[in-house]
Amino acid sequence: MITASLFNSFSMPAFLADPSAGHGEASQHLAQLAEHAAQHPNAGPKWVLLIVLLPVLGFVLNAFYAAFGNKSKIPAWTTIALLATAFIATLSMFLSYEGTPYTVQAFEWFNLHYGDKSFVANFSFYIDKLTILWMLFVTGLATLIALYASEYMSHDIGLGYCRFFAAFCLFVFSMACLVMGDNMLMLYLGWEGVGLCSYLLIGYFYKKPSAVAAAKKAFIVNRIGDLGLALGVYLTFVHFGTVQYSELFANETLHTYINAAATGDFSHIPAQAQWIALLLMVGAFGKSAQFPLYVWLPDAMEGPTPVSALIHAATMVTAGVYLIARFYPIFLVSEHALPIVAWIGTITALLAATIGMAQFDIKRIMAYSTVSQLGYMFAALGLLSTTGAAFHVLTHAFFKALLFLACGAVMHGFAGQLDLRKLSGVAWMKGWGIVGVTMLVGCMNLAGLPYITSGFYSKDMILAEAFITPGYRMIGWILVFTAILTAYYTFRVYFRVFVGPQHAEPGDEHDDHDDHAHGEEQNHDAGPHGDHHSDHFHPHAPGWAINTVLVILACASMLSISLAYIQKAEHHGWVGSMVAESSASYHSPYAAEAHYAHVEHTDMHPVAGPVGTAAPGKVFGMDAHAGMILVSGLGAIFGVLVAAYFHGPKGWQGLFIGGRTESDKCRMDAIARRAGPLPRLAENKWFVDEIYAAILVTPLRIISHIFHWIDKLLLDGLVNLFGFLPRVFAWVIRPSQSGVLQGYAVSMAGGLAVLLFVVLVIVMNSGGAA
Amino acid sequence: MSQQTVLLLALMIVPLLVALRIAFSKNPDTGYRPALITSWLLMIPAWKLIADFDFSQGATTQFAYSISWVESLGLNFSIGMDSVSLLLILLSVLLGPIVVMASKTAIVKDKRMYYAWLMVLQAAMVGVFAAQDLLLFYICFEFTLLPMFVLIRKFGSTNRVAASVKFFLYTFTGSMMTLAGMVYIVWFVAQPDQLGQWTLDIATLTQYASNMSMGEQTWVLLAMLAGFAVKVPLFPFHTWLPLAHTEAPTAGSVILAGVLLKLGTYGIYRFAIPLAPTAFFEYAPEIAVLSIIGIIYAGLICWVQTDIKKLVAYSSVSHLGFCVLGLAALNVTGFSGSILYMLSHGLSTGGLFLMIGFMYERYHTRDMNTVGGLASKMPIWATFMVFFAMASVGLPGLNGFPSEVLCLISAFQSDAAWSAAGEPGAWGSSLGPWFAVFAGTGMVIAAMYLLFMVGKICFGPLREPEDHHPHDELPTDLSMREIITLSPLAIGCILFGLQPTMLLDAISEPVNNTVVLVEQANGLESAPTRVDQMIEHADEHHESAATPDHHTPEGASHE
Amino acid sequence: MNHLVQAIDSVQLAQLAFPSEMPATVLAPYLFVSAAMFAIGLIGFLTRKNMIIMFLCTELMFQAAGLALIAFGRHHLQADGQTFVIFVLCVAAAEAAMALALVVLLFRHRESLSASAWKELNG
Amino acid sequence: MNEKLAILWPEIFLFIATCLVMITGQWPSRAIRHLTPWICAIALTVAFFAAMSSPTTQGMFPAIVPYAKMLIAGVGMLILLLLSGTVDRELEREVDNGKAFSSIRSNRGEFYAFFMFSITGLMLTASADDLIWLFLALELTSLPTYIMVAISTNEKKSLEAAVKYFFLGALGAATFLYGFALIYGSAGSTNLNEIAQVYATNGISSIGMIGLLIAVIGISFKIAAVPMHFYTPDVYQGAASPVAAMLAFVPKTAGFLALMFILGTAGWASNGNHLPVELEATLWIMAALTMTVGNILALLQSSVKRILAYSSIAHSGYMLVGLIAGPGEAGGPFYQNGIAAILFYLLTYGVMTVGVFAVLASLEHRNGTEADDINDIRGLCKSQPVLGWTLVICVLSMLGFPPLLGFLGKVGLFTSGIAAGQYALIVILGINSAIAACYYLRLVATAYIDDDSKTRPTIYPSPFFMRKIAGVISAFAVLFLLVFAQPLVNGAYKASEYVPAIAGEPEHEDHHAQDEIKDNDEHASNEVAIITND
Repeated sequence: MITASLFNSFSMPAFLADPSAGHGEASQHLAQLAEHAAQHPNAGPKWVLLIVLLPVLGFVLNAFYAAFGNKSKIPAWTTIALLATAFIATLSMFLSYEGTPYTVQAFEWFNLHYGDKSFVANFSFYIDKLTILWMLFVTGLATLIALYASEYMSHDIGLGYCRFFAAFCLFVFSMACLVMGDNMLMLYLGWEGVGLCSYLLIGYFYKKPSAVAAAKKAFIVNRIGDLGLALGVYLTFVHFGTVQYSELFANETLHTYINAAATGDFSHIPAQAQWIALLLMVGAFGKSAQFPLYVWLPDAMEGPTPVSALIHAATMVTAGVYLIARFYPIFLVSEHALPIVAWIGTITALLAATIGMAQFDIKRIMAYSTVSQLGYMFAALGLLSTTGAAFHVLTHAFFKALLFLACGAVMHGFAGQLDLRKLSGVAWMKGWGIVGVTMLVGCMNLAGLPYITSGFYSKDMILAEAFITPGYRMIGWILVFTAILTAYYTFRVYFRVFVGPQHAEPGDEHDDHDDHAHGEEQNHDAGPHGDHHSDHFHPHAPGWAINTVLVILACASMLSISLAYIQKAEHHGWVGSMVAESSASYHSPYAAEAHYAHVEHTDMHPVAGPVGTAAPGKVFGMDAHAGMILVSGLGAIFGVLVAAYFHGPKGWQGLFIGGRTESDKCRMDAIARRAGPLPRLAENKWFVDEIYAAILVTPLRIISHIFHWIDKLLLDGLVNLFGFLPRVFAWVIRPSQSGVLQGYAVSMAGGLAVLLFVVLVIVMNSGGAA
Repeated sequence: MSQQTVLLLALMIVPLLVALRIAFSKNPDTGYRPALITSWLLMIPAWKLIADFDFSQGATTQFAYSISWVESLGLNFSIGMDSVSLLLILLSVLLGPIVVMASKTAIVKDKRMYYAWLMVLQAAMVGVFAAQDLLLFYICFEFTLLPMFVLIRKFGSTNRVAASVKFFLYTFTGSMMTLAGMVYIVWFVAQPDQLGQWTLDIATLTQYASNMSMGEQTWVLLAMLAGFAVKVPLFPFHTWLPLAHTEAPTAGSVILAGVLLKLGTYGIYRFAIPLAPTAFFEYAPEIAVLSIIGIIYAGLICWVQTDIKKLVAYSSVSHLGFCVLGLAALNVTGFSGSILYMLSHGLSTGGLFLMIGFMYERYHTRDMNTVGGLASKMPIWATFMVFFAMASVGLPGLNGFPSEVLCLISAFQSDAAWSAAGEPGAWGSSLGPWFAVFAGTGMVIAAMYLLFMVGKICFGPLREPEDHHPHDELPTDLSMREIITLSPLAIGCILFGLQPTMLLDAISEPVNNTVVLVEQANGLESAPTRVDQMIEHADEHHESAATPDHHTPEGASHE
Repeated sequence: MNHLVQAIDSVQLAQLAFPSEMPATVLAPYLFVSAAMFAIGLIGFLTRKNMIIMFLCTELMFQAAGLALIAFGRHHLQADGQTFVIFVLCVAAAEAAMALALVVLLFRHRESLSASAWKELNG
Repeated sequence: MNEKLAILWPEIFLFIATCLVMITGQWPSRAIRHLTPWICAIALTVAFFAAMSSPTTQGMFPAIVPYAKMLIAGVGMLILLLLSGTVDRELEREVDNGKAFSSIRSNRGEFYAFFMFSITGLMLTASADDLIWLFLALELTSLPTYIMVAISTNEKKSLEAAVKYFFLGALGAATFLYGFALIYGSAGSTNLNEIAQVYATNGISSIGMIGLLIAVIGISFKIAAVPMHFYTPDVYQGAASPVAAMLAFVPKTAGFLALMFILGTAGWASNGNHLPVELEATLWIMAALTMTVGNILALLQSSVKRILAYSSIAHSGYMLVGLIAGPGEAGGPFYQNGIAAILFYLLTYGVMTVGVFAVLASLEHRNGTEADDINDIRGLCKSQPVLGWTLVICVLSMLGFPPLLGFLGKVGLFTSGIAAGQYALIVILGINSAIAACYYLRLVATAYIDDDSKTRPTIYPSPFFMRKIAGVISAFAVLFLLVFAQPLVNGAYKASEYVPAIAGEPEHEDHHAQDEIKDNDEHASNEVAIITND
């Protein structure tokens, strides 16, 4: 009942009553494409398998390096070379793609036939444009970040280095399986595989209990999501009889449902079909760190920064977005799934932003910003804008990787220092210019400064969608507010760490060098800051590899602005074109209309559903998109200004309006002190972890202990009791063996008397019956 | 007797002979080398058997050999294998050299006794799976108790006496009931209105057993489950297992987890289901509920263990719950998954026990509060540990996943209502999605306790017992011998994870047959399969047996 | 046994001795006496501690059976009962010999005829 | 007459040997004296082969004689091996030291003679077809054993054992004799076949039923069934191990044969393929209690002989299941034939119990007292591998551990019990097997595995090699008969052939008109009234 009423408040508006304008056609087109792939299995070129194979090769080679005690940077170069090749292969896959999806099979995996039914899930890959889009930035970023890591991880050369790159390659492999898999089990394989790599890499510094705990948490929280995903897969199989994409998307039943959903009629779609999306959603929430399963991601920053950049910012965490985009047809036929996705995304975005505002660990701030941005993407998915989501995924991948890598450079250079109160003016330090500039680019993108940043375009697409989709205006306002917060906390970092008076305190890796979890093969003399001592600390400026990667990513972030304009007319940008020919092609009709105003908004059909009183597409009485430029652009600038005022350093020819003269004295402190418990709560992440611990972990642990005792005392006790009973009986009757002759005689006579009496009773009874 | 039959016999007899040879040797400390050589050499006939096995006829008993033993009891020494037996025999044979190698330095006293019994155990395990005669199966089934009893009692750790006795008595008590149930079936089939002949041939019994009334089947099922459920072990009959595992020597634990527990599930698959199909169908939900309780309950108990071996032992209880769940689903997915689980659990949990054994040899403690953070000192060990833990968690790509996913799907899809509604993936037995949901929490719990274990024992700062000093013979990290011991398991884990379809194909025919049998016995609509013919044949046979001409029991021709 | 006697035709032999059948009314008292003897013997065995008396009680029980046998033989007009009794007497005599020997042996060890003096073996 | 003799040849040979033995045992010449056991052995061998060619009889169990007598002779041979050196040990030592032989002090002659008498009695039991015969055979079986117990050792405990055994035995004998009297009274014949005939024709009268019950109860003393079991542990413990082995086999076999014959008169067909309900209920309760009491009391013991005594009680309980199941339908197969199961089980039980007692008999303390405490066998497999393994194998067989001989025996009981529909009893049997496993395992583990105790008393092999041989033969039999079990099972099966009495004409020679009695006396008791079989 509770769930039912909850869902009623989250029910999805039918997106359009006119099938001709919407999904009927798309559905038909998709069905044809999928049908084609289904009828021509394994038709794709085999070299596509290279994309999957090369990372595996990298993994194996790195494992060998580890086994043979390699102590050079060869693992890194191997990895970079292989991943670059994989990227090139992906690129050629992109270029050679002819518009129809195809599958490539590596080998049979699950092949279970019984009667006319079958459960088939092969180790094969489904290539369509969504796949290509994802693989492009996955392999591309992976190559770049591997390059970055070759330098970043150099203090661990030896076993740890090999271990890092082995896991790195394994991650790329898993991600490739996740994105390219042609069935849900392959997706699941990749899904869990990236989870494993995430676990291994978060726990890279395995001597640190916090890292181990964080790794564990990440894996377990993800597993909760995975359970949802798994159940979703099972339900898909049960309901549609297949888990292969090509068959699934060509499934007639599914298209009947889609057509029904297009008219707003969900009553004829069976509950099973609707539940699939709800279950898959749980998986997506876990992997993409959405409320309430987001708690693992901030902790995941215990891993080395390249890992945070690649896995926990750019690629793995977008798997949830990919999942929903990939199964968009299934989400569409679920009445409540997409609204829930939208609202959860929105809530997550806001919640994470509020926490991010109050953190002092810059990597953690970035982590919360990742959660928040993922919230945007989910909101976009919920708002029927897969293009917006995918575009934001792409831009976010670039700028968030950039931000993380810049933060990582700082961390690397300042012996693990991440506290923004203890760093200041880093950009002005010798050798840190590139980091400062690229960080600025990243921050601008994240803040979404209007027109000059790609982050602005992608975020704008989402915000506009929120305002023009009937019933979702509230989401729009929340997201706008969040955008302001985002700008604030982003530039809070920038203003405190990168500009202002130069000051730096080394992190704890400097003081307790041995505690830093290196592999045991670690040659301490070779350590880049092994000769430092706490009395004189010199930051260790990034080398060429880090700088190169930062510059490339900064450029990529800026260049991806252009993606918004390529193919804008047909598909709302290049990303739209990539999404259009995939299962995620169910973009919102409103987006198209709001964007290009092909149709008079007043002519829009009234929307069926519980909401929709507001005229769609109007913000402040103007076109939604134009309005959004105004609102979000101004909001971003406002946020930056606020950050500058509260956190910015003093002066520098009037560029900064802040009053900070020392590393940790800023105007915000005074306000925070007077603001009551709120900043404390936000700093402590609203105590969500503690609440979880109190309501979930602790009770579970108590239950486990109770079970343990039940097992020990009750169950085993019963077994022991039954084992002991014969002895008890024996102990009871043993006195009869008194050794006295007469006693025996009496016992015999008495026993016989009793025996005969019992027999007599039995005979009387049976005789009576007879 | 074909060449392959000789090889199959060799798999049973050679270890016995070697055991005798070891037992009669003068020096009490011999045994390792002959046992090692034998167990490796046994791989040759084993692989030859695979090579010669006709997998397209997987349900047919191949390489069969039968010789009358006690004719009056109908007891034949009748062996042979279908593909399910073949795979389980292979697992047993594969574990042979592994456990021998794992024992080289662990066993320092009375090696003669140890390796002799290990070889006997090897023979008995092959016998269980090869038996085509009900009583022969039972004999081998029981006979495995004795070697294991000796291994635990003699070579176990501190609480070994209690552990060995509990292990023996608990399983023995259960299996006495199993014997009663089995004898009842045989007696039933020997009735003149059934076959009219006393036979212990499993295949023949299977054809008639479903004629038993519901009440009879229920009792028979209960009797058989009394033995098999204890062996599996199914909640709440599992309490012997943690104790036995904890106290057993490493090799004992490996074999216990790897093969002996599978005797229970194999028994359910091979006997309880085909011989009481209606009752099993009726009580499948109850059995499934027990297995799910086991999954969750044992999993949570694992989570609060400090004794690492106990943790893995409880994890076996939890894992085997999936296996039974798959069986209770009574469909192709479930049976396939369950058989896969039998095979794969042996590899991953066996691997975990080996890891623990190797650690125990170096530190002489299993307490995770005393020893931990070993990754920095023993990286290879830790790598394997994480690997096997992940295999055990059910990470896709490794062995745990295919079996687990199939078991869960099978429970999920066995919803009668859905089946009636024509859901394409549904199967009309009496579990349902909720079973999979609750069992699925086992996945999460498995991650919880295994990562808890890995986090404590492998990761974190290095903790060692205070009185720890390096082992005389063993290097700090794994020795080459130990790595070689582990590698087959690790390779097996990956192979099973990536190529389950190889196994699924191999077992598809027997599994299909069993499903059809269950369907027919319960009047379910059965998908047409290639085994229909066989069943028709069975029906004919049955009809002819029902005619008066066949009423004369052949056993009555005495004098 | 019967076969040996058959040669003489036991029924004829018995009929020579007992020309008329013994009616059940006559048989019953014999049986009552026999049952009483048996019961007395049993109760004596259970209650008396002196081993010789205990043995005599078993003798009493033997003779109770003997009495019943004779009565039945007479009742059935057969010699079988009497034959049986003769053998019973022999056995009883043998037992008596053994019993006395045993009792004497025991008395030497314990200087007592009480059966309860011997209870070292127990449990 | 000749026919009778043909059956009795084994007994006759044994009897002749018995007479010889009585003389040679007292012979002053050492060589001739030492010939005594050999004479027994030859007689047993001859009896074995004579039994092999015994013809079938006309009785209820026409084919039982050859199997039963071969069984008795075979196991008797094992026991004979085991008996070596039981008596006259000190005397012989003195003679060796140059003292003159005193036939007064020698027990050898009577000891072996008693043994032979007992075996003869046992064989006579197997060929019994008459109540008188049965009674005499049973007495002949048991009377010598009383003396054998008494003289088996020089310790007081043997006397105590003997007196308990004798007095309670006499009580038992009196009981079944009274039962026999009533049976005779109800049927008017002492011939078992005729009794069966009468019962089949006229039904079993109350007095007959009481007689049967009393007889069964009395005979159950021989098999040590609850509640007639009390003497068993004390007697086994008090007697020397070889004699205890004999007590475990000989009276039990006699008892079961007698029970088969007695119950055979009532027939297993009266109550719809069951015994008459009174008998069945009695036996059922007895079986359940016997197994349970035997097994659970064995758990508490620390004396191996007492453990074996209680296990002997429990095994009687198992075999009672076969007795309840009965021979099944005429000509029915082995699996439903409880009698065949018993006959086979007697063989397996005889072999394995002799094996275990042989191990005990082969061990002694420094002062010559026998090994008895469980600590005496600690680590036996290491110190005395042959004896240790004999013990382990025989004990495992007694446990019913597959695939040893005891297991096959138990399977027979299982199948017959289930075929007879005695499911509850089979479950009890199963549970009891598990309880029994507890103490058997303790024996196995003590001898084989747990040798690390510091409290191990010093124990030495006894100088009598034959005892060891008896043990080894038993162990080998347990192992090898398992492979070649079929001939034995088949033998037991053939021997178990049961010809139920066919109901004749209701008239019977010793029949009285019912009305006559009724008219005569109002005081006529019910017992008497029902003699005449309504």
